[in-house]
This record gives sequence, structure tokens and C-alpha cells, in this order.
Amino acid sequence: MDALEAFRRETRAWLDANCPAEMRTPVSGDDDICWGGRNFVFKSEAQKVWLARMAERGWTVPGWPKAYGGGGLSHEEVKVLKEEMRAIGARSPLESFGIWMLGPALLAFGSEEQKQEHLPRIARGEIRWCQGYSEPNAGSDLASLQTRAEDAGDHFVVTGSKIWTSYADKADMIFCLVRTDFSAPKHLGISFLLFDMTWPGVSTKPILLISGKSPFCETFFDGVKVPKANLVGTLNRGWDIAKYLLTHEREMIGGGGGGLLGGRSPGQVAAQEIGTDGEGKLADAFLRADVARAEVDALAFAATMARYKDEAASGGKGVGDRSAVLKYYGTELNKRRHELLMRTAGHEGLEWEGARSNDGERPRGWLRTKANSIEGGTSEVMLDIVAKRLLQLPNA
Amino acid sequence: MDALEAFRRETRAWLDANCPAEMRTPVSGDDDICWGGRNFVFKSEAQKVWLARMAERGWTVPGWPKAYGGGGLSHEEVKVLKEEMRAIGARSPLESFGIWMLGPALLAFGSEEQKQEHLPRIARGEIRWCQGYSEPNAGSDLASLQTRAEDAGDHFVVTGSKIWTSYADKADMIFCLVRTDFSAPKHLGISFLLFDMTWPGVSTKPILLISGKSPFCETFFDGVKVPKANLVGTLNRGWDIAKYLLTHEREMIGGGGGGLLGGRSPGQVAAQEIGTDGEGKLADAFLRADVARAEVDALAFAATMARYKDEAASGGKGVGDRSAVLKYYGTELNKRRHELLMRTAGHEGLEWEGARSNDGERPRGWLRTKANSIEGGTSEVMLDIVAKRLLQLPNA
Amino acid sequence: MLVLNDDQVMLQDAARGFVSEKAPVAALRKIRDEKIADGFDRGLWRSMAEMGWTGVLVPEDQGGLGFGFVGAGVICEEMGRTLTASPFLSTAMMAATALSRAGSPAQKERWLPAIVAGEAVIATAVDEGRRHDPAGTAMRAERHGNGFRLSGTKAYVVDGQAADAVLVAARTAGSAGETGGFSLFLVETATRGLSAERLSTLDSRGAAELTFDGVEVTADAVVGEVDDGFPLLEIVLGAGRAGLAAELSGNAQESFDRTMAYLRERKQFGRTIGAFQALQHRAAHLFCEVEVARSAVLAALQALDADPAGASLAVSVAKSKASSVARLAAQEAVQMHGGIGMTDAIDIGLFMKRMQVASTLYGDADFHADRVARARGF
Amino acid sequence: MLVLNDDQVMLQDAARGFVSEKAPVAALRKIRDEKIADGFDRGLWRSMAEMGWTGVLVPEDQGGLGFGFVGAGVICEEMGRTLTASPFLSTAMMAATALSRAGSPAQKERWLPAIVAGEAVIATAVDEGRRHDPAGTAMRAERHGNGFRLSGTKAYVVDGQAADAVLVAARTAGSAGETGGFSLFLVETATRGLSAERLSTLDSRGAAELTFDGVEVTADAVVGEVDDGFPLLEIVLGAGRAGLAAELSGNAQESFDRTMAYLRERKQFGRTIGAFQALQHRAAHLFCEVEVARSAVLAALQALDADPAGASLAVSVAKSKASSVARLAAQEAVQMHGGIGMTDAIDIGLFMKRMQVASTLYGDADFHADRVARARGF
Repeated sequence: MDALEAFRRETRAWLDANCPAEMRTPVSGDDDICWGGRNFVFKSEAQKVWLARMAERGWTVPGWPKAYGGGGLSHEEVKVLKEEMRAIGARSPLESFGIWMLGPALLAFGSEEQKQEHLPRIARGEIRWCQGYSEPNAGSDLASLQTRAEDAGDHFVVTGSKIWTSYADKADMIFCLVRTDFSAPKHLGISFLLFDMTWPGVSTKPILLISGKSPFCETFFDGVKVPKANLVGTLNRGWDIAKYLLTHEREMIGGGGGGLLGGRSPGQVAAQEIGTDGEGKLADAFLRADVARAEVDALAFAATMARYKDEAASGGKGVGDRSAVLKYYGTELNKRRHELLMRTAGHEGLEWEGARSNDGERPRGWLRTKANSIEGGTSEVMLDIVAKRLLQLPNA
Repeated sequence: MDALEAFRRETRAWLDANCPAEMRTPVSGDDDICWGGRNFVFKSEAQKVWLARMAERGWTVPGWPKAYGGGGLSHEEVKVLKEEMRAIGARSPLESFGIWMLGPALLAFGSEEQKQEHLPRIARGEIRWCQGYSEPNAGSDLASLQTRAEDAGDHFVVTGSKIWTSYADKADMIFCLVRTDFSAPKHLGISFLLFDMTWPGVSTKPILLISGKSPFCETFFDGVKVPKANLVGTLNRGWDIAKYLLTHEREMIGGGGGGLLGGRSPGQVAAQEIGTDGEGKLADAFLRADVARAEVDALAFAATMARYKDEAASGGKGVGDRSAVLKYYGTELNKRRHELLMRTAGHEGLEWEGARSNDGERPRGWLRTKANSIEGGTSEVMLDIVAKRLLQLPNA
Repeated sequence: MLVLNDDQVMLQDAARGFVSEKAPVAALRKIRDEKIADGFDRGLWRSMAEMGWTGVLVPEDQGGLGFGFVGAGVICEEMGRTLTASPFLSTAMMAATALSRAGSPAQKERWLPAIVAGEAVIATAVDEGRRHDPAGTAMRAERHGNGFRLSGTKAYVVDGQAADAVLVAARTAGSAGETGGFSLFLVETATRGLSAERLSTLDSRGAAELTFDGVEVTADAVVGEVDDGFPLLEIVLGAGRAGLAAELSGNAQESFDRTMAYLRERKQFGRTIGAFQALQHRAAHLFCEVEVARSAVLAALQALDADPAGASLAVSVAKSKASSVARLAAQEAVQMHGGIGMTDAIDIGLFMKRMQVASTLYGDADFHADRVARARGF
Repeated sequence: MLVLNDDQVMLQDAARGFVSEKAPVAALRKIRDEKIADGFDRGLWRSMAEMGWTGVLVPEDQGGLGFGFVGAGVICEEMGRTLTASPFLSTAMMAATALSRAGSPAQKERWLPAIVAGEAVIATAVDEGRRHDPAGTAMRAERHGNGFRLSGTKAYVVDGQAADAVLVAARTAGSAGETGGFSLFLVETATRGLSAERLSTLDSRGAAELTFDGVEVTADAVVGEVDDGFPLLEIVLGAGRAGLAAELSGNAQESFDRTMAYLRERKQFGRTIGAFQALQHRAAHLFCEVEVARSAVLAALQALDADPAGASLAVSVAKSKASSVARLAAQEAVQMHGGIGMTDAIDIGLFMKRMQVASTLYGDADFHADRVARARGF
């Protein structure tokens, strides 16, 4: 038996002994997710126990070094852990922007002190982070951001506003791009700061979307004092961290396509909701043509995600700029999927509130997907990246 | 009875008495068309008689002034004539680039001498014209043409080459854009010349297309001497004439959509070739969804051609830049129509030669339509025109 | 001539002026945010009556303006531009068409003046499931004494939540799937056994699910022919489809225009985003589509004026094309606006929501493409 | 792992080198212009045999290389890039699959060494009409003494004009539309009553219409099970479909690459046309599609290697996707090349012509989308 197989057995046994039964049931909504943080109210004792047990082994962040609260597992071991968790339907013990975004950034760019201070607390779910990137007037042109951090000796004074800060109203701390040099070319005057959402001058306001309530907020900074020790990386070189995280985010959005393509396909939903004819074919022939083509594309795209991942694994490089392919294609497919679900729903997809429509779950889901091709880099920006970097087409 | 009704009766009677029976049968191919010209060989006595009779009344070019060999008819009278010809299935007595293109250009820009010299000969089918616009290295950027006409006192010396000159190998004369000033901005150094294809230094070579033989030629000028009297309009202002004709041509291509959309729709062809089910629906459900949508678009587009024409007629202005809408949409629809016809044909659409496929009529037709969105201004140029001129979007 | 005549142009100008002053998009937000149960503003509806709009399809000899379908469509298009909520489609178009063509003298006398005066709202109830499927009507109207007894449920009845009466399609013969055996009844909503459940909808206008629990009506409630009501129903639906197509055309034009304004103004990467050629070409393509949809709508409205029973091909072309073009316009509008387009703070999302409702009602793009195919022989 | 292994990468390199040297697009022009009746160059085919390609799907114990479907697909993809004409698909993929899996010892002995040696060409004859429709096979094989008598016509048989033998699907029971009652026969083309009409085709490779006029064969001609040949036919067609999908992927990649090269070089309006953002975005979209088709093809080839009878979903995804992507690539290639792309002087049109043939054969994009839908339950 090789070492990996031994690890698998051990993991299986541990999970079986330690994952509470309640944590093996499917998540039914945002409410069931454990986000952690100072003010987090556990939904159940099981949720709390599960987080504690997993955090103790470092398995909330299994691939991070043990020194920073991680599990110190290899790529293969992480895969095994995920497979074994999936096998028993175990919930993720902890989700957070700290795990997805800030952690990788600190591991790559943070000082030893910063790693020591923040990573273990992320791993244990003690601090909930949010991300301060976008600004109302910057949009796709993120590097044109205007939030300023003035040098005031041992600290910066931060003034400005951010938009699309998910869960800013629930977060404990923010990692934030700010302008520290207004005279430099726009990419060269940006820095990456960490600060506390409870500090004086920080306020937030939720954003109402066309699909209804959202975790997004506007976040305002009015002369927030941030110690210089909270600067990550080099002054004015925050854009390097931003780029690193954008690529990382694209890979997650496009490549974590489980979320995008998960569950039943539109054709399967339509067959169940509309019914099939004597031959088992979806009873609406026009819709069937479109869901069939969407199915082809979804399966071919799933193969592409797998191929890129396998190529990256076997080549020893990340997906790199090809993450733009995944982000573009995956989000456009998901929008199409929801258009097909709306066609399937017909009149029933027009209901917005009320129990029988689960408060308009389908139309709200449809509207929400319209943001998929905007957030995390618009489809237009992805196509620019493909054209310029992958295809080497010339600049205008 | 109003004057128009009187004209209709008179026309009907004249056509009935003068249109030979053979000229009331459908044209079966390019061979049946009367193109006129010095070397034209009439296919039958009836064809010759029909041209002579129509030309005598000026009805080969019914809307042109009588002084130049036209019929001097009003817009409404021309419409009546066409309706009455269509009613008895009368063939067009004469087709030519002289009628479509050069005539309108001379009427708008020519000198009195030029009109007297050329228009009656076009009207009588005595001279066959071809058009010398495109060049191998100019493409969509027509104004960058390089064929040069050097000033040599009383004449120009023309050197260069043209491409896509339809029927250049059969034409008697050419109307041609040439560069007469290399130092001016590219649109301001172009002139419009007329010359004879038999003059020394002119040669032609047919172009083989992906669809097979074509009327297109490459045409070469090697020091052709052209008298200055053959300059139309002002020296170096030939671009104005070119633009006028390009708009005119776009309206014809897009708006003369009879040719593009004529005959049976792809859905009707498919129903006949593939068959229908018990409910009368095309037996291939996927194809049916696509031909149905194409039918909607074709009928909606036909309404658009009619609306633009009616708006132009009632507003007293031409279709103008909106001809780009017609050209773009009509040609893209026609390409789609042929894609659908190929899907309908299946294996039978793969045959290239032989009697039963009529020498690959369907695949050759399909391939030929790929040029629709290139010739007469590419779809990309049309979209640029719509964006810049109709939508007033800013320049980069 | 596929152009508006002088009277129609005047009507268009008047309608545009009226809706932009009295019923801008803010008026719809008010209906939504104040949860006005009718789904429209009754005061606005009375003002529309004063403009004569309620009588646009009522013949002059019956107290209306007799402006015809082109006139009605011009109004719908302008209302589409500002997302004006009103019972114009249900009452002034569909019910007025049914009653003025096939109503008994008593029905006309009772209802047409009330429609013209803006005092009556009449809904049309056809569909019973998630898809538009008139021939699939299963609801029964059993003969009962001299009259009928109606039992069944009607889904998503436009203005059903606010109606004084309902024109309802039911089977006096035949079974679901057949076009024979239809009869139309005009039933006051206060009739015993008829109940309405108000639906909260995507477009904030509401709708109702109507339940007929042994509703008894006399023979006087029949509109048109017993057992042979399908052709009349088709004409009534034709009016509704054409009205929706015109509204969708207006919806598409307006969201397109707002997007072009945004493209000319918004700056990114150091230039106006409207200068990016990739967006220019998509905008130009969309403009062509919007133009083509407009033509199809005008052709359908003229065809209805020429012969309502013979206009079904033109109406289906218009409803299909306008539905798909309005969808493309809404998608491009949100995408080109970027993040701000996703927020409730600007109006673009409201155009998308109403587009979804209007494109679904009385047959979506594919339902009508299927009809076009049938009409064209394949 | 959805990646090529080291052996497969080596094979790909070798194949690319071979076709670019021995069978560039000019070789296809030669076949066309010199009207070579076989539709391929027999010398080239012998060279392929020397490379071992003819035995790529023949097990090692039967004298082949046993490289499997991924190996075969890698070769198809490279041949797709240069439009290499050869009987690789018909003979080395389809016939070799049929015979190595289901051939009798005598059939294997007779044909497999000949296939591996490049000495035999074997076509597969299934379709009888304009559409690919294996279940629709009507051709009869009547029992006749100890053998069978075959009568009927097969349309568009790939390499039928050059074949030594034909694997033909016929009905020993059942009727058109049923999947039961199929038997496959291997018939030498010299057999009395079998005639071939050579078809001149869009891709210059030719094909044949085969007429079986009471062709008598012995029971030894049966490949696999009598009356239950459909599952074997599906596997053979799966090999053909996957091979065509791989070829179409190569076709799309090459016409894409050539178009990108043109975009980087051609100047219009004072700049390289590849700098126009509208073209950049279309190119980028197309690149994504080409990437997605490549993945689907590799997944299908791996699925065939894992279990040929269970690969039909993956194969249909690949054939559908590769067919539609190659079409888009050809359309964009011609359009982006402009006028020159329409001329026979450059090769782009040849890619479009072959795309049409390869996308049509053994089921077009929609035929396979329909199969995907069925496999997924709708």
C-alpha cells in the first residue's frame, strides 16, 4: 500500500469518527454556510464542533503550511481529503475570502509577521475578511482606482469608497487596494493594505441588485488611520498582488465550475418540468434543440476544465492566462443555462414573491447570473486577455 | 381614370403586343441574360427583338431622361412598368453595370458631353461596362488604392491592377478609380476615369473562386493612355463619385433583396426535400427550429426593406447610411439561408460535379454566398458605418 | 405604405409626451415600492381615458376613436419606453376587440362606454399552465339550465387582480388540444365562485390566478358563438400579441438608447467606452435587430387593421422577433452598463424584468416561430 | 488525466512532421487537379503503413501497434491540419476496429495483415439517403442457401471508390427504424452484382454510391452476430465519428492559426487588422471554442480506449462540438481573409470544403446533439 493510500484510509477513518451527522447533510442555502469571524453565530453545535475539529488538524486550509495553521498536505493529499469528504457528503467546515484570496496573497507576498498574525486566525475561522477592490468609477479599469492613502508618518490616512465588497457589513477586516502615489502611472501607485472594519471612519451600505438583496456593499473610508505595518508587499507595488489575485479568482470562478455547472442540466430540468413524449424526448421541440446544444457545450466545457487542470498538474505550471478562457466560457454558459431555465418555467418564472415560487427563486437566479460575466473581470476584459496574451494580436 | 391608370393600360397593351412569347419564360441561368455590348451574341431572335423594342421606347432605363435614351418616366410610372412586366413574366431586356452603376454616376457627376456620348449607348445595350474599383492590397480600405494615372499633357498614363472586376473579360469599357495625386491624403488624390478595354496595355485574367468559375477577373493596366476628356467630375475628387456609387450599390444589394431572399425559403425547401410528419411539420425537429427562426428573420427583414423604401419615398430622401443596415443584415441572412440549405441536403450537398447534383449547384451556391458579406463592403465596414454614422459612437 | 400616417405621427408625439410626463419609469417604481395592489395607478388610467386611449380600438359609432391597431400599437410602443403600467393591453386592446366585434348589444352597451370612460378593467383568461397554449384549454363550461357552469383554474391572468370582469375561454365541447368546442364568456369578477389570487410578479404589475369553482352564468354571458369561439379568441389574442410586440419594440429601443447614451459618456481605460470597436460592432448589430423588429411590428399592426382574421402570420413574426430582440437588447444593456447595470439604482434591470414578462405572455419567441413555420408550410 | 502521455506526444510530433513533409495541402490540390480517381495517393498510403499508422488500432498480437484511439485521433488531428487524403479513417480506424473485435479467425487472417501492410482498403457502407441514419437502414440480406443475398443501394460510401472490400450493414430481420435485425457483412468489391458509382465530391476525395444487385455471399462473410449487429455497428461508427471529430479539431485549429497569422500581417486603414478590437474579440471567442472542442475530442478518444461500447455520449459530444466549431472557424477564416479568402488561390476554402464533408459524415452537429440529449434523459 503506498503512502497516499494509507493517507486515504486514515482520513476516511478520521472523518467518519469526527464529522457530525448533521454536517453530512446538504447545505440548503447561504444560512447554512460557516463563514466564521468575531460575530459569527453558529447555527448549531455540530457546525461549531466541525469547524473546531477540522481547524485543529489544519484541514480548513489543508494545503497551507502547518506553521501557519494549515494542514501541510501535498496537492495529492488535498485531493484525497476532498474526495473523502465528498464521499460522505461532508460540508465544508469554513468558507471565507481569507481562505480563497487573502491567504494565498499573504503566502506569496506577506512578511513573516503578517503570515504569523493573520493566517492562523483565518484557518481557525476567527477573523472574517472582505475584499476592497472595485470602485464606482473604476469598473473594469480597476487600476484607475481613486481611494487614497496619504502618508502620515507611521500610518496612512485612507479616504475613498469601494463597491462590490461582498459581506462588508459582516466582515471583521478588509484587504484593500489604495492609491499611494497619484503622480505615477496608474499601475505603479497602488498599495495593498489590511485594516479593521471597526476602526473609525469605516462604514458600509448594502447594495440592492436587480435580483433583490445581495451580500454586496458599498464601503466608505473617511480618514481611516492604518498603521504602516499593515502594508502588504512593497509600497506602490500593490498591483502585482492584485494581478496575482485576479488570475487566482478567475481560475476559481471558471474552474470551480462545479458551482456553475452543478446540479441538473437545463435539459434535465425541462424534461422533468415539462415532460417528455412517447420516445422520452422533451415535449417542446424548439426548446429541446437548444437545451441539447447547451448540454453539448456544457459537457465539452467540463472536459476543458478537466484538461486545463490536468495539464497544469502535469506541466507543473498554473492555468495562467488560460484562466480567462475558463472565466469567459463558464460564465457565458451559466447565463445561457439560466435563460433556458426561464424558458422552461414560462409563466411560473414570472413570479417574484410568494411561497410557491420560493420567493421567485428562478427569476432571481436568472437575473443574478447576468453579473457572472461582469464580476471578477468582464467578458470583454477576458476576451482582451485572450486576444492580447494568448493570441498575441497586436495593440491598436 | 387618373393618368397613372391610363399609363398602366397603355403599358399593358404595348407589352402584350411587343414582348415575344419566349421572353415571357423564366431565365434559367446566366446564359439567358442579355448583357449587350459589342461582342454580345444574342441567344435568340426574340432576345434581340425584345431589346430593340424596349430600347426604342427608352424602357431599358425607364427612369432616365429621354434626352439620354431613357424613358423619362416618373418614379410611379417606373413602378407600374415593372409591375406590368412582372405580371406577364417579361424578362429584363438588358442588364449591365452601365445601367446599375455608371449611368447613375454620369447623371450625377458627368459632363453634358459625357452623358450624350455614353448614356444612349448604355440604354441601347451597345456598350458593356465593367467596374474597376478594388485592388489586391486595398480590400476594404478601398481609398488606399494604388493604380496610378500619371499626367502626360493631354492624357493620363494608367498603370496598376484591379481585382474583382466582374466580366472584365467580356466588357467593352471600364469605369475606374485611379490615383492622380500621391501626396494628398488618400481620399483626396483619387479620380474617376473611363476607358476602353481594347486599348493597348489592358489585359484581364479570370479569378477562380472556391465555388468554381466566376465572372470576376483581375485586370492589369500597363501604361494605358487615357485622354483627359475621359475624366468624370473633378480631378482628385473621384472619391465623391465612389462613395455615391458605394451607397447606391449597398442599397441594391441589401434592398434588391428579391435576389437575396427570393424563391422558396429554406424551411419550404427542407419540407419538400426531407418531408413532413403527420401534423405537416418538417420531419427534422432540430432543423425545423432553425429554419423557423430564419423564416421569422427573413420576413421581418423583408418588412424592413419595404419600410425603408416607403420612408425614403415619403420622406423624399434616399435610404442613405441605413443602406448599411440592409447590406449587413441581408447578406448575413443569405449566408444563413445557404447554411440551412446545406444542412437540408446532407450527403447530397457534398457532390461537386455530375448531372444529378447539377454540377454541385447547392454547395457551389453555399460557398458563393460567403462572399456576400465581403463584396460591396464587408460586414465589418457596414457595422462601422452603423456605429459611427447612425449611432454617432465616438472614434477611438 | 409601411410608414405612420400624419394622424399616427401626431398620436405618437402625444403619447410620448404623455408618458414621459405622467408615467416615467419612476411611476413604476412607486407602484412597486408602495405595493399598489392593482399593479397600476387608477388616476393615470383615468387620464389615459381623457386622452381617448381607452377608446382607440372602439369604433367611433360606439363612442371610441377607432384609431385602429396601428394607433394602439404606437401607444404600446411609447408605454414600452417608460414601462408604463396600465390595463391598456387587457382592456383597451383585447377586451375592446372582443366586445366591439362579437359582443351582444347588451354587452356592448354595458361595457364599451365603461371601457372608454376608463371605469372598467376587463382581463382575458386563457392559459392554464406554465406555457401559453390556447388550444390546450381544458376548463369546462357545462350547460346548466339556460346557462353554464364554469369550473377550472386560469394561470397568470394579466390584470386579473384588478378586473371588474373577465373574458374567459372555456370548453363547451371537445377536449384539450382541439380548437373546436371553445366558447368565450364575459364574467363579472364579483360572481359567486370566482376567486382571484394575486401574484407578485417580476415586473411589479401583478397578475392573478383565477379559480372558477362552479361559477354559474346565464347564456347572456357568452361572447360570440358557442362552441366556435376559437377564431374570435385568436383575434383577441392577436390584439394582445401585437400590443406586446409593440411594447417590446419600445422596451428594446429605450434600453438600447440608454445604453448608447452610457457608451458615449462612460470612460474606462482612458477613453469613452463607446470608442471600443468590439462594443461598437455589437451596438451596430443590435441596432439592426431593433430596426428589423420595428418593421415587423408595424407590418403586423397594419395587417391587423387590414384583416384581423388574416393577420396571424404577420403578428407571429412580430411577436417572435420583438421578443427575441428585446431579450438581446436587455442582455446587452446590462452587460454594457457593467456592475451598475446590475443594481436596482438604475432602470436598466426594470426593462429586463418587463421584457421577460412581455416576451413570455401570449407566446414566446419560439411559440410564434413555430406558428410562422406552420403558416409557411413546414 | 486529460493529457497526452509521452508516447502519444511522440506520435503527435512524428505525425506532424510526416504530414507536413509528405502530405501538405498541395498534395490534396494535386489529387484534385490531376483527378486521381482513388481520391488519395497510394504511395502516401504505403508510407503511412511504413510509419505503422495502418496498425494503430490493430492489437499487437495481430500484427498492429495497438496505440488505441487516442493515438489514432492524434494522427487524424494532424491529417486534419494539412487536409491529408487517405483511407486512414475507413480502413485503419473503422474496418480495423470491426475486424479486430468481431472478425472471424479467417477474416482476421485474410484482412488484418493486409490492412497493416497498407495493401487493403476497406470501406464501411451504412447510409442509404441524404441523412446519416443507421437505424433507418432498409437494405435487405435475404437468406439464400447457406449464405445471404444482398440487395439495395448505399449512399456516399467513404473510400468506396477505391475499396477492396466493403463492410456493409444490412437487415436480416426487422425493418427500417428498428435497431434489431442488423447484420454486418464483409464483401469484396469484385463480387458479382456489386457496382460502384464514383462521386465527385466537395473535398476532392471522392466517395461512391454502391449498388448491391442480388450480391451473393456465404455465411463466412458475416462479421459478428447475425441479427444483432447494431452494437458492433455503433462501435465501428464510434471509431469513425471520433476520427472525424479529431480531424475537424485539426481542421479548425489550422484554419484558425492561418487566420491569426493573416490578422497579424494584413494591413488595412493604416494598421494591422489584428489590432481591430472587433476582430480580436471574435478571434478570442473562436479560440475558446477551438479549445473546448479539443477537450471534447480528447475526452472521447480516451473514453473509446476505456470502453468502446460505453463511449457513445463522449463521442457524440465530440462530434457535435467539433463539427460546429470547425464550421465557425471556417466561416470566420473566410470572412477575416476577405476577398482573397474566397479565391482558390489560397487554401482557406479547402478547409471549409473538407469541414463540410467531415461535419456531415456519420452525423452532423445536430444529429449528435440529439443523441446527447437522449443519453442525458431528455
